[in-house]
Amino acid sequence: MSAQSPGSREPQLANYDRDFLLKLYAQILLIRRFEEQVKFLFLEGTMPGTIHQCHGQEATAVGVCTALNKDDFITSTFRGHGHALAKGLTPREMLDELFGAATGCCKGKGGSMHMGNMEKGMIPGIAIVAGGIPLAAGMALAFKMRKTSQVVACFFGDGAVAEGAFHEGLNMAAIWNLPVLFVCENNLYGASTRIDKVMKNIKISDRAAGYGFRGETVDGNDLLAVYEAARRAVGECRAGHGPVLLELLTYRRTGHSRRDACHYQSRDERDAWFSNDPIERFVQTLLTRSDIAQIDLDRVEAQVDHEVSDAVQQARRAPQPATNDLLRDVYA
Amino acid sequence: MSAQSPGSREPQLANYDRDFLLKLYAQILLIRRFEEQVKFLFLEGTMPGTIHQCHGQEATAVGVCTALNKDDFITSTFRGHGHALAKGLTPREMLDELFGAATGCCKGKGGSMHMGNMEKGMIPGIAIVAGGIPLAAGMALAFKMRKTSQVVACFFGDGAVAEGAFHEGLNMAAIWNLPVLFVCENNLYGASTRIDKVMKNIKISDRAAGYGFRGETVDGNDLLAVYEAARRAVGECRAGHGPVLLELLTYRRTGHSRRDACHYQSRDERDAWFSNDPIERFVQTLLTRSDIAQIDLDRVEAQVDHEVSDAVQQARRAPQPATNDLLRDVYA
Amino acid sequence: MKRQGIAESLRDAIAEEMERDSTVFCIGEDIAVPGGWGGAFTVTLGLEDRFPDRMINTPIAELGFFGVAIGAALMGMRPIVDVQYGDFLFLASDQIVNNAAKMRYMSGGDCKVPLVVRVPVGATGRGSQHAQNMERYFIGVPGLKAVAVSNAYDAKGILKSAVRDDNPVMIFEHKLLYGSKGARAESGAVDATSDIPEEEFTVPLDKAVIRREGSDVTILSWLLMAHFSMFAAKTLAGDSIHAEVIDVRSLSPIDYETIGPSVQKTGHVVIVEEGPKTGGVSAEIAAGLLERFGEYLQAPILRVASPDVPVPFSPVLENAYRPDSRRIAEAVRGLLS
Amino acid sequence: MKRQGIAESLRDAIAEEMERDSTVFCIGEDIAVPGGWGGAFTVTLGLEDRFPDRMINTPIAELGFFGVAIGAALMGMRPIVDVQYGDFLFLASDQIVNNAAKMRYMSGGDCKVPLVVRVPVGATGRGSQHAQNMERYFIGVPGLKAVAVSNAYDAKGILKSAVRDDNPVMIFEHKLLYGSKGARAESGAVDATSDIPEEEFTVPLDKAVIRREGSDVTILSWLLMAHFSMFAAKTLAGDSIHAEVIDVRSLSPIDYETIGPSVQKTGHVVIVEEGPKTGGVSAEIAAGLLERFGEYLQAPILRVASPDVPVPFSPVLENAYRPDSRRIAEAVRGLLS
Ligand SMILES: Cc1ncc(C[n+]2csc(CCOP(=O)(O)OP(=O)(O)O)c2C)c(N)n1
Ligand SMILES: Cc1ncc(C[n+]2csc(CCOP(=O)(O)OP(=O)(O)O)c2C)c(N)n1
Ligand SMILES: [Mg+2]
Ligand SMILES: [Mg+2]
Repeated sequence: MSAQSPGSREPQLANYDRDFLLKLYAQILLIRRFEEQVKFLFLEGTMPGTIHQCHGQEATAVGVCTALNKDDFITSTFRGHGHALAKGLTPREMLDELFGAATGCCKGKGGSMHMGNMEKGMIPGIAIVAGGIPLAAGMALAFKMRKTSQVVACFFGDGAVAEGAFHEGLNMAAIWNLPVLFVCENNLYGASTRIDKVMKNIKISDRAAGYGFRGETVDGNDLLAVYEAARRAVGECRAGHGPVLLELLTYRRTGHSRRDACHYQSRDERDAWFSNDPIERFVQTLLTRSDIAQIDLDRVEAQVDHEVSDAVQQARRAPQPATNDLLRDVYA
Repeated sequence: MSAQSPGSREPQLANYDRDFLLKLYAQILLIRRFEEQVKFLFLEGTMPGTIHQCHGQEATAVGVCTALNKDDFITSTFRGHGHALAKGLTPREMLDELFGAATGCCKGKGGSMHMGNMEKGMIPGIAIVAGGIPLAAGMALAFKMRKTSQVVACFFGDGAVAEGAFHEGLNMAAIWNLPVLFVCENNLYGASTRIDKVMKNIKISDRAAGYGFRGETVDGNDLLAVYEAARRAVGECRAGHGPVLLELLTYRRTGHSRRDACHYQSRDERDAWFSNDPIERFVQTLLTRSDIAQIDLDRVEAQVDHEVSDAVQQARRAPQPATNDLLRDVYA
Repeated sequence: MKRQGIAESLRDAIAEEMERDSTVFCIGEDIAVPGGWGGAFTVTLGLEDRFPDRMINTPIAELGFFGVAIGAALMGMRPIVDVQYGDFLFLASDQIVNNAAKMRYMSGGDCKVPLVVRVPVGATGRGSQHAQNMERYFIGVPGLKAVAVSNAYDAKGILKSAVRDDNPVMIFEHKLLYGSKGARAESGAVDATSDIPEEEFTVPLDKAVIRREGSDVTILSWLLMAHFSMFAAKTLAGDSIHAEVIDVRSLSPIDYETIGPSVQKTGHVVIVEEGPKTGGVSAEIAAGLLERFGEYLQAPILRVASPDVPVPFSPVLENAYRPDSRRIAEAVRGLLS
Repeated sequence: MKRQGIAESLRDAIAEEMERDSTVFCIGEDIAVPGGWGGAFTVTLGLEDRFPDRMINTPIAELGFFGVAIGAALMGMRPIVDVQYGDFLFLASDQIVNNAAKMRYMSGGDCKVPLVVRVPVGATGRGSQHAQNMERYFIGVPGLKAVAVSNAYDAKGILKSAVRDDNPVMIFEHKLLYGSKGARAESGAVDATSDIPEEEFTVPLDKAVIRREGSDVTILSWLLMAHFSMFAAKTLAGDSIHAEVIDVRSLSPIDYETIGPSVQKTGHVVIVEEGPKTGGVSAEIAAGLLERFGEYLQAPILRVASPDVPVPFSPVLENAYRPDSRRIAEAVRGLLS
């Protein structure tokens, strides 16, 4: 684990452990490769359903989830593959789910938008924009009432900020000082609609002050910056000084869902963000370390590729649910 | 009408026309007397239903509505008697409504919480806390799309600020620059719950900045201060610079509804506010004018008393709806 | 034994469950204010003294605090949510239907949502936004259970069962049946008090109950209408018409095991519901009975309900809106003639 | 004449109504973004070019923008609201039920709310929060009208009638019937194209339509199930079973004038509905038919619907969830045997 001196806001690369950094690399890369495979499978027509992918946003998921303990929880959205992988779900249980298999993390009943695994600290993804925000406050309330030291990290997009659920959830977390880290992945778009069309003040972290707690905007494509901001925020939450709102500036490198060509985004904007890729940036950072060489990264990459392609092979053959599974799992 | 010099924020009493001031006095007193009568009739058991009254908050209704034109609109709440009277509904049509009479402003179908009169610029009261806020934005959108110069004044309480509808409605009014004056009557309580239990930052006017428009806190028991703030805000809205959020600090001198003894309010707090009565204060102000004497006020009072008791007499005999009116007015 | 009204017996039930299980807590508006009212109908009065950390008094934010309750339930707590007036459920229905009801299924059984929602319903002189009978909107939501309580005994026993159930349970209560006293008393209220045993008891969530036996016609109803149906049955007895009155109680699932034999016996069914006739719970019961016991029916099933209009304010109109014992008795006579 | 799918014919209908009446406008998420999709299902594609001031692209705030639409309607505008996916209506249902539906009544007829709400429904491989059939929640709300469109002709004619109606009208559309092309095409889509006349036409909001005549059994359905019922009827014809297939179309009010004579003729009724069986629209139709035409029924009315579970993701399960022509045909055979 890192030994970052508290108070400092600039990632001090030298303070990090080599293995820790390579693990981060493996995670961020795993998400990218997973998403690439999923996109391929989807376009190929072998994978059913619809998908909302997170190419380009990998650093937010990994940075935040790395700051959490295993028994901490996250809530996620329709765009949850990255969050799930970062919180420890396996490519295998997720791909099985995407193929609608009985062996998926939700037995094929959830699909892309509802993946979760309670054991691993992730409730099923909530596909209703902002719908997970009050849930996160409630989860944190449970932790507080039971006096555990767990925290919740609640992922949502910039589009969610306009929803009443955002307002109500943040306010309740604030008045009860709940241990919840609100993570807004601001990728500038809610579906096809740009952020400046739906709010006048687009600095989302400023909203926290209205509710009476701390907000912070972070470069969401800088993995270590995200990690450090999340670690500070998680610390505050655990110490009873929550909630915290983190706004992570990022961009999606792919369509909103399915086959979306993103014609609503300008060329210039896309170009600028494409040259600001979180993985490329992290690679550059890593390579400045004397104890990390390209070959180390290649080794990680090979492992990741293997893990993903293995999962794909398994998923293609994974058993489909039986028809009478339809009637199971409605009630506890 | 007044000839207040713009820019000045202190009411300059001398600039007001005598008749205008006496008219304001008649209005503010009418609301008080009306509410007293209604409370009496309710406790007496002759009046059905439940009531939410506005004793002590008369200056907000009169101050705001006086700044509006007849064809401007207001939205109101479960606590709407004062707003309705200030917007020009007659005690008669309102008392008839409270008695469930066919001659009431809603033919007896609305009752205390839903009074309105489209002719007079008031949609039916919305008893769902904050439910009128998005409606007000929509009404203002209609005015903007049709290029009329009308504005909407939207009344709601401090309790409404926690609702999602507040957040969503204010944001949309902001991004589309709609001509709507959001009027928060901050009486420190939402039902029995004090404001500091439900929000950390209790300066409600500050919320406007988060949405990107102007907010202002005003002494809601100072009738002329309310009127002048409302006049400025209405002017901004008409000029296309809306919306505006006005927070009016006030207090209810009566229970939340029906027979509420307000045991959740401290003696000190009540005493302090009781000695800060909007009507007494306005009387003191008026009497500093050389052209207004107690006898003028007495004359107004006599007229008001007469108007109210007349309406009560009529309402007691007003015709009840016929049973088959039940099936009318569902569809246009 | 003590005689209690619904508000009191619910209060005792909540307190006993909170005593028994530290994961049980209450959440809602105005439920825990010193000097306050114990919610809109006194149900939680004074509980904030006994359980200062487990009475969560919320802002006015229904979508939010239902979400909070569901989130807490996912983490192993057992929230009891108070919505003040049923009509406000529309604000929270996304959280109830899209999350509480679906999460277990969509997780493939990985999580559970032990949630209790208390919903006061009924037309009571407050106008159309504080009056709706909300049952109809929730019986067709798989993943939820729905019950309606019409007396203090059931209220206590059902609340306890609901708290102990691992699924979201909606409990419908009627404002005219609480028996709340003092400032919160309702005009037009009906006596729904019961003798409450000292010893612990529960009432199952999925059982109807025969309130009066009879052989000529089966009257099915719940909440206030269960009382009006009993009044009607008494009147009818004067005409030698023997009505069997069943308090349906469990609205989802419907207890056809109890209702079926009655229908087989009488061959005549009247379902009484407060709320517009179209699209109500009665429709489901009628369709469900027809499918299961159609061959025993000697006449079409009759629904006695409110007309298809919003709830009017004027007492004259409200009384015409709400079915009463006279209308019920007339319907039975019409059916049997 | 031109051949169009539902998405196209709705688009034309909207454009024509906006052309005709300057108070008509559209509001919703992602409906008017240059380079965007024209809403989730292409219905409003390109309209922002033609009507730049009347295509209101909103933040993601359903409660709010429904309230905005209702407020505008109160002031004389005629909004057409797009909700992307029907499931999101739960967020807006307070504004729809407590305000849009009740305001005219509670004002004693003083105001009106000419609102059109377009609601895409149906299970389409997206999992349980983008799948519900929402019709059931709105047929029992007095003050609303509810219609379901199953082909492009009806879609166009009904949308026009709805825009011209002075009341709130909910139009239910099925995702598998739009015929959207390209990136927005749906797998499993069914052909719902129609020949659309050049000249102006409307379709009434309160009329069912007989799609196929027959004498043995009446099959009632709407949306996707109207198509599957036709397929089933064709299969049944091979066994010399002559099914009359009625597209119910008007879900509130139900058109008993059209449906009644068919029931009188065949004496056998099967109602087909996508969505959980309990508490659906079918229950109302069954109960309503029983009350009106019970004496003509030669067998209990049968409901073919989804089981009482949330919508599963896996195609295997989703296909088992959704009634299909095979299940419909089997039910008919069972009923007649
Ligand atoms: C309540 C609700 N409204 C609309 C949608 C449709 N929808 C799905 S994703 C999305 C955009 C969300 O934008 P944002 O929150 O910024 O997340 P991002 O897609 O950028 O990750 C919309 C409108 C939804 N799922 N839920
Ligand atoms: C959505 C909703 N939730 C709860 C209520 C019950 N209720 C009626 S008034 C009220 C308090 C409102 O407080 P505030 O907005 O400050 O207005 P005030 O009563 O002070 O005028 C509550 C909780 C309601 N009518 N609507
Ligand atoms: Mg976004
Ligand atoms: Mg207040």
